[in-house]
Amino acid sequence: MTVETTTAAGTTMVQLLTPEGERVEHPEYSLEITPGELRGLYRDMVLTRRFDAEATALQRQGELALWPSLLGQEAAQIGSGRALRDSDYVFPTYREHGVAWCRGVDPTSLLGMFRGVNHGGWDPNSNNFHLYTIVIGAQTLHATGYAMGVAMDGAEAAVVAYFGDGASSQGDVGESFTYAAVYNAPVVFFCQNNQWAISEPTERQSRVPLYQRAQGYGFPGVRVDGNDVLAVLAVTRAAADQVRTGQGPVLVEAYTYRMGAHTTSDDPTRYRTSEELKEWEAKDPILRLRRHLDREGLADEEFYTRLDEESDRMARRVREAIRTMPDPDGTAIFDHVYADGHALVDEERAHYAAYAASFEEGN
Amino acid sequence: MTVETTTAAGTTMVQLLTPEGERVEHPEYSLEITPGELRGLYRDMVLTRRFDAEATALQRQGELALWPSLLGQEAAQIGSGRALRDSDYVFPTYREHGVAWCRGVDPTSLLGMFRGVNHGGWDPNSNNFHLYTIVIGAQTLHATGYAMGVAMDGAEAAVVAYFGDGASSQGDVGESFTYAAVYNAPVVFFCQNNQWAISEPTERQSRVPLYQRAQGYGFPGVRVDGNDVLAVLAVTRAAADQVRTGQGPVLVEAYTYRMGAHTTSDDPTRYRTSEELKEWEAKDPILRLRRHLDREGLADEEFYTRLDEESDRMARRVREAIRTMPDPDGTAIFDHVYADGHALVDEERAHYAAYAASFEEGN
Amino acid sequence: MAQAMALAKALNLSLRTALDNDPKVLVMGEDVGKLGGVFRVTDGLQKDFGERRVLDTPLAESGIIGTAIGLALRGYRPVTEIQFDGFVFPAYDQIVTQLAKLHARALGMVRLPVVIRIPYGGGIGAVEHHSESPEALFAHVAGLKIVTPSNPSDAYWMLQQAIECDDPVIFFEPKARYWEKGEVDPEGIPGPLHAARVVREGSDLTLAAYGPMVRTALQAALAAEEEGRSLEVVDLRSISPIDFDTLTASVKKTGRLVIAHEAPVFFGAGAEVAARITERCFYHLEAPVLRVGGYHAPYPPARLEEEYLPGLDRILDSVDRALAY
Amino acid sequence: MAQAMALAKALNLSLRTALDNDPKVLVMGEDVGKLGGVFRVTDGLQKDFGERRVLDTPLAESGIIGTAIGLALRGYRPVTEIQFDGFVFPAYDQIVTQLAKLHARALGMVRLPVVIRIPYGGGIGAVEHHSESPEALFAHVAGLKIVTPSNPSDAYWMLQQAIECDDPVIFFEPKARYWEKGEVDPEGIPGPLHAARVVREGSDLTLAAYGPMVRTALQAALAAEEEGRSLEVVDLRSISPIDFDTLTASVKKTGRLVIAHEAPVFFGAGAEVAARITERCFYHLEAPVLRVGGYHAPYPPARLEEEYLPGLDRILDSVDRALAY
Ligand SMILES: Cc1ncc(C[n+]2csc(CCOP(=O)(O)OP(=O)(O)O)c2C)c(N)n1
Ligand SMILES: Cc1ncc(C[n+]2csc(CCOP(=O)(O)OP(=O)(O)O)c2C)c(N)n1
Ligand SMILES: [Mg+2]
Ligand SMILES: [Mg+2]
Repeated sequence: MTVETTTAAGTTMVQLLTPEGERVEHPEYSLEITPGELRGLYRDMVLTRRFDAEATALQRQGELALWPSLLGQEAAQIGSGRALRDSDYVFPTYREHGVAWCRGVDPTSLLGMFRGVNHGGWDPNSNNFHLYTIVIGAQTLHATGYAMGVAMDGAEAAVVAYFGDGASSQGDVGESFTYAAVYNAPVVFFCQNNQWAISEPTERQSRVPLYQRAQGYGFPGVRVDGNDVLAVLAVTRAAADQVRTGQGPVLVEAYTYRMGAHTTSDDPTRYRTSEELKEWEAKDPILRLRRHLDREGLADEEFYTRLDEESDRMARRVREAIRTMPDPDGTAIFDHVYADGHALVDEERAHYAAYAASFEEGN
Repeated sequence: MTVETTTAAGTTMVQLLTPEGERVEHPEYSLEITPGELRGLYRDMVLTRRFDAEATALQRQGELALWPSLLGQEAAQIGSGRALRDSDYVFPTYREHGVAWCRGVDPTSLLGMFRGVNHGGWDPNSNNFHLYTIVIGAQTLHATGYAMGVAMDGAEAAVVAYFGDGASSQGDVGESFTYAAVYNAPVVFFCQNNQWAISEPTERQSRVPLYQRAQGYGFPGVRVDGNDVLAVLAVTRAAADQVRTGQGPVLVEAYTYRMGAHTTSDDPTRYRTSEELKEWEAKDPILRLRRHLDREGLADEEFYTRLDEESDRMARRVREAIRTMPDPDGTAIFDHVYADGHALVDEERAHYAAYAASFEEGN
Repeated sequence: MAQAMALAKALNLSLRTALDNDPKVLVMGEDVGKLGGVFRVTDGLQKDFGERRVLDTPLAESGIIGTAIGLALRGYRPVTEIQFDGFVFPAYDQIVTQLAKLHARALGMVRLPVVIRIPYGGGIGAVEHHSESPEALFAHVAGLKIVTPSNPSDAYWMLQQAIECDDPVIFFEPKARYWEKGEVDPEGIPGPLHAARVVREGSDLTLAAYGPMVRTALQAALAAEEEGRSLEVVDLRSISPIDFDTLTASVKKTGRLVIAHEAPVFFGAGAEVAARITERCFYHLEAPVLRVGGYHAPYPPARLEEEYLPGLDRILDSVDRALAY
Repeated sequence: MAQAMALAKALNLSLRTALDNDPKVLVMGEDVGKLGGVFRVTDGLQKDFGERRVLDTPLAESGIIGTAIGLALRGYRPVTEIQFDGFVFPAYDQIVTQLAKLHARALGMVRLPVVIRIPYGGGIGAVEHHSESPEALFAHVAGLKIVTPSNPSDAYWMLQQAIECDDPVIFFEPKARYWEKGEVDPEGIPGPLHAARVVREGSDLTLAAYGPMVRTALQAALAAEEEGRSLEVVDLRSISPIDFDTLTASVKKTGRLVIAHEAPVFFGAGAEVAARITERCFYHLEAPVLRVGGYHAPYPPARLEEEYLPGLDRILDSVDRALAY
């Protein structure tokens, strides 16, 4: 199956599940999926949302300095995350908590940077999930380079670069498109168009749908309903297959919506209407799959009850983890600045240690 | 007349004059042109080439440190340059000697920077021709900003950003496409695809024709035969009209060839074949128009003789100008670093002057 | 006429005044419109001056500066905003190779009155890239002017002057001080933009600082006073150029200099100050110029920033060391 | 085994050796393939090692460094080339916010063995942006190491060591010295990468330099000798870190220090050296540390570069001034 370039004029998007939870067919994207898998996706989304809500609450309670919520983007993240293999490699932005979940990253390790104890607290290579990148767009080049390396190794893996609608304007993203196309690198550019870059609507970034950007660089782009976890799964799977088999990069634009604030520091009432929000709440990705499960009778009450319990447990675990998360020692400032050492850092570390000690000795 | 987006698959280009000098029609681009105007274009190209050859010779003679020849790109430059109005504004790269000629910039003033007496020796505002920009791609953003200003002023002018095939890869060029599209800025992006970026063929920059890049940003792109001065004139005129009337940016890709070395420092035999060069010599833009003039009987021997004489005169004038071009005084280092002064520069200037004087006094 | 207002508010008022006074002034950046900027410095400006004067730009900093250059060439006076210190680097090329050099490249025939506002510095508990002090990375580059206010009045006036200046000015705003109040008199008469100011007189040692560190320096002087030491505090205000005359006069008087900044010490502003003041005051210095600043490490996670930033204690420690010579 | 060869050739040999020794080493940049780079430093490498190991990249420097980071994360050791000093700035963001910080961001869990080769410095009669010395703009940034050889042997060995280093290294190549010859012994044993070297002993004054200025410094020492002055010349070799121990030992002996570099003096390497050496050698210095370097102006057109660059005369002038204290 090949992801097809959508025509320049078309703004249709791939959908396999209507907002009412009805399964629909798409001429190019089919999806065989078992009830168990459907429940699995539902579980992923519910747990992810719960984790996200918990993190937001922890920020309110002062346990985190900041939290960028993924509320509303669960389908885009779980659908794409579940489309990948272990050997694939993901380069996230700072909002891919759902993708991290799919990769098997311990959710609590995502919190460190927002608590201010580190700048990224997980080993990128244990789950093939790179650290969050805050400088908008920079990671798309890392993903492309990594993918060039995959191709050099003759390995069969897809590299996925997540980025936002706002990020699409950054020069680095354009350059990554150029490099990926020229080197035929196995990278899926996965743009979550959540309609907003902080306070700026997507029209401030582009006057045409973003998936079309790929065409101009010579590779296919496709827009998928980002609130439809099945469509996202199918489209990302196809895209990943395509790049893994040496057909070069693919751009997937997941058309979704950031239902929460940009981060806990943001006040979205300044720039968007509650009508808009309501409109999108009707398209809620979790509700949609729930409607499907219910209309098809694929999950019983017990499933939902268990899931609620599991959510509660995970929330508890996260709360406990954050409250016991130790502050780093001051000397951590000097750790890992260099891998092979640096005389000045050594000198400053020693100076710092002596200075800190002078206080402890009750100077 | 509207510049039409060329279809994604098509690599055809607009042509109005065959390499054999035969006038052909194009469904979208017509051109009414008088014999006098045709001779004028011919004259422009011949004088430009002669100037360029003279500059190359002056480099060989040690009068210039470097020269980037436009040999082969005369039609792309004269055709586009002559499509513009005085009130339009041009942002060149470092190779637009032909465009400079059309703008009325004194050719000898182009030589200063290559002689090493200045970094750009003309007043950008006297001919609406900005200084050469060496950092690849940077000027496309300046052009876009300038065009945003034109739109803010409610003025009717086209801004033209020249850039190369290599430049198309730079992040700045992508950003300029985004800004121009979003602000609907009256800018014509004029890409001279001369097939090479120093030693790298265009395939190192893109796997699809460059004019298609525009589509992904939501504005039209068109490829024109860059060795056909009439087609370039018609296409650029249409593009400029379109942007002047508030229809937003247009990308024109002039498909041409750099017949000389990248600069006088370059050795193209390392990376390209003499066959390729021969192939393109057959498409020589000047020869092409000459064939047309001759086949249609639009110019007589006297015209050519006079033009030869005019060329010789201009070459002589350039030679003389360069040989009498004064070296700047050392204190010029400090001039114009700031418009409003800077204490450190003042101090260093004074120090420098005193130091220089100490030698003159026979210290 | 003087009013007490927060530093962020003084900046807002200054932008408002500039937009009012000169139709060529534009405000542009990410989220400067409806949101009023993430720090609300541009609050209400788009509402009052329209989208033509106050532009929400695409998310691309090179584009912000690159198009501002073009707008300046067209006769506008763009006041650009970079959302946080750590996000200025995508625009670095446009700033150092184009904005800084175009006036000279054109032999003075074009002017580049572009202001780049950058909230900078730490101490706000933020994530990576939101707490840096990159001024040294710009000061080395000729063609730029660099200033940083430490209080609301300077914020108001220095921004007015930066906008009026025909050269590119990088205007570093001490974000940790945005909410601190002070008197602003919009009808006052400002001093020169690039002059340092003695903000507290003293006789034993000169303590130089700028931006967010000026308050800390004043606190250090108070603390030192309790120990019987008289510190003269100089607010540099301008990083390019640096007002070495004022500093020299102070050091010739006190014989000692400590310079504090949040930026890493290595290759920081303190190095330039130390080198030049040592040359100018060689026979007056009783101790080497001591520098207090950030370490040679990436700005750390928020829970470590108190350890990283040169606070009161570290300044006093350096003061003690300098006085011990 | 030692052979005389030009500095550019020594670099070529060093790259060749690295490509031979380690299949993970890649060479990438603009025109590094068939052309062999505009200075021929990569001459023949693509022919011998293929397009998979020696990559002509698209014309986009941020892309070069950004993809090199990705390749490093995949286990490669990319040796990137930036064609000229003035063209590194489009990559500045990737260098300072990503390359420099990723190892620390990952708490040491990933390594970034990326080398950035940059021909730098002036004196070659080039047009704008081809003659700059931007080392200070990188030295201030933690996470980077910065070295610069002054002779063919160092060029060979320091590049070997830079490629072997697990940290990002910016390798500044003195382009004006590319064609100068010297002995290279590929079977020798190199000293530490970041050690300064006393290249000429002397007793009256220490003259520190690096990269292209070392030769000029040695010439100055010769000229001074004729006037009966004994100059000790130190080749810093490394800009981050700087080997202050070697320098301190020299200055404690001579009591005077002049530091010369092509980069502008303001916020340049000389400032850091002056500040730190003054602190370390306060009681030994008979004169302030004097700096000789570029002016606070854009690098001028070629016909003025002799005026701009710190040549023999200006160095000697500073030496005289230092000795006059
Ligand atoms: C280079 C850079 N500039 C500015 C910012 C500040 N910033 C953080 S998130 C953001 C908006 C991002 O929008 P988008 O790419 O759509 O992602 P989203 O937040 O919607 O997921 C901005 C401007 C940044 N992080 N990096
Ligand atoms: C940012 C930057 N990187 C590298 C260079 C060196 N360089 C000068 S011209 C050139 C090739 C440009 O190719 P293209 O854009 O096709 O223009 P052409 O020279 O063919 O007219 C390169 C790499 C530069 N000037 N600027
Ligand atoms: Mg978004
Ligand atoms: Mg080209």
